[in-house]
Amino acid sequence: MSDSAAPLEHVVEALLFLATEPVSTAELAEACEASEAEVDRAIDLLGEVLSEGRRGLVLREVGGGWTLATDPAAESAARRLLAKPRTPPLTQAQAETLSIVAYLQPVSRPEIARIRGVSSESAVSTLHERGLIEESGRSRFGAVVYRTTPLFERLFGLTGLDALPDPAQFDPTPEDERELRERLLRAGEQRATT
Amino acid sequence: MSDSAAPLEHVVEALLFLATEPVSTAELAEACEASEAEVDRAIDLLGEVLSEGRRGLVLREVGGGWTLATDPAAESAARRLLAKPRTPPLTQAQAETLSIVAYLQPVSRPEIARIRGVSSESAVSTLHERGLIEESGRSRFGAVVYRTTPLFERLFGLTGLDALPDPAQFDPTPEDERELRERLLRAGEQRATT
Amino acid sequence: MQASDLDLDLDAFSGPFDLLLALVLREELSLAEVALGEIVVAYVEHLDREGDLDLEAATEFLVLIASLLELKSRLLLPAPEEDDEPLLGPEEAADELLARMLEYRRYRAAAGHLAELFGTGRRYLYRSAPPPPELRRASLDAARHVYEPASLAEALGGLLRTPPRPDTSHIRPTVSLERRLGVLRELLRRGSAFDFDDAFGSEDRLTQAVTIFALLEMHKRGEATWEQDETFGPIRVTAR
Repeated sequence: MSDSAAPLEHVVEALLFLATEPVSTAELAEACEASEAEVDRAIDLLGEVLSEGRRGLVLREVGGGWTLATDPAAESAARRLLAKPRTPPLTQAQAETLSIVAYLQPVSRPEIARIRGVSSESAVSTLHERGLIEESGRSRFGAVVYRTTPLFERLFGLTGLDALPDPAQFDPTPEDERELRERLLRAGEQRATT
Repeated sequence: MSDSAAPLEHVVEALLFLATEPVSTAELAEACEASEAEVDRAIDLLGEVLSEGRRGLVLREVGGGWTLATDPAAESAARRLLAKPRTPPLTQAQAETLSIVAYLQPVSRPEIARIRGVSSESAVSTLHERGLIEESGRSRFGAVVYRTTPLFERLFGLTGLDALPDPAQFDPTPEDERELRERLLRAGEQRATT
Repeated sequence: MQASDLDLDLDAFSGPFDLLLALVLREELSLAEVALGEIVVAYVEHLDREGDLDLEAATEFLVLIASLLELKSRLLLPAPEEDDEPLLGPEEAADELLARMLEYRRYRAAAGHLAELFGTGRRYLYRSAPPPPELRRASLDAARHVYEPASLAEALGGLLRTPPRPDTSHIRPTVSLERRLGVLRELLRRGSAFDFDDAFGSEDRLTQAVTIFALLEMHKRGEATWEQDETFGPIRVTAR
């Protein structure tokens, strides 16, 4: 063992805390530079400390490896903490992406990128992660298409999609009769070439 | 408290395990449906169990909230397991630039360059890439201004920006300052007479 | 390489650049005796050998050499007349310099403190695994009206706007000294002499000016010489 001072079960606990997937005894042994028998003993000790009801975390054996999980008793508190909608102010990229999805839905990532003139991967994933947009199938060309969610309507105080404000007052050429989608794509292409 | 069976410190430990960002006392209290005083007590209890050297995990107060981290004793095993290289230390230029951003935020590149006396482009971009600073808008003159990120507070173990020491403590004593001034003055006079 | 490590072999001094700086600052070596041009040449030659340009180091060098030049120009030029535009007196100059040094010192010291914190802080590792999705899903009940719908219409309006084509008329082709040096050397390789007007008379003024600079540089390095018998007469450039 290389981290000489620390008992092996402490190091194992730290490793399981950091790992996103279950870790096998062999992998633990290699990382700790210890034998598998030593790791087994450490796992036993740890399992005793982290058995249900003893602490907030429990040691579990799943899928051929070891992992830490939260005690089921904490579930409702976890839901209250984590299921709260996150609503920091939207960045320019997020607001643009969201407005495209809101007004054109369903709309695909490539279309969003063409209209904005830049790849919009990170704005799309943030909006998706925050539950403002969701996947709603695939386009003719096989690309995932997006639409807004009921959470979106709630956070924007909208009674429905038909309550979205008319963009006319912000429209530089409101007299243009063409369809909104076509106009946005055209403007995006022009921006891309300048 | 709603999860009647489990002691609050167990629930708090579980919440901190699940959350990917530091969680404030107020947020914990809301999620646990407990008072902040109760959460404070639970944090005290948890902090005792999770103090350095006691287990594999430690409780830390950083970036305006509470979070769990691995004990430094497990660092090398963790890097072997996750195949993660050690984060490189900051270069002198990066550390100086970061200290200017930390104390003067929001601050623009030209301001940083003025204080350091050299252009600091590459230090700014490296700090930006490493997620320690981020853009926070534009100055009156249109220059991008920077601020530090929550990751900065976490990596530097700061409870918040107000935990930075008063920079005046690094200033020379009045005697040193007077002497420095006299030396400069003498040099200037000699130059003027040559 | 840091600019301070640059090795110098000058008439008045031989050794690393930072030692030269130290001697000048301690006034053990008079700047009047040091040919700053030679330092620049040494640095440019060093860059040539090195091949790639370290921006940080180059910047540091420029700052150092610029301050030396400023110092030297003050040494060499006569003190300004009384009623000239008011320059900073020695006292004000010292104060200003002092204020700047103190400001920089403060952040340099704070940087040391931060680097220490970082050294300790980076040994703690944090969990980055996201919580299970079923715990994360935002609940509709907890959602409140926080965003303004008009912001969406506004963002969309912005996307309908097409930018005017940028005006590029002010952009002029750049002329590099390096390239002009190349052209001159090539001309001198082909014949050992040429007439400036014949070779460059049809170029624009900027190119002509930079070419003259390049000639000056070559003259200094002993690569070429030139003569002009009368003002505005033809210029004859000869290889040496």
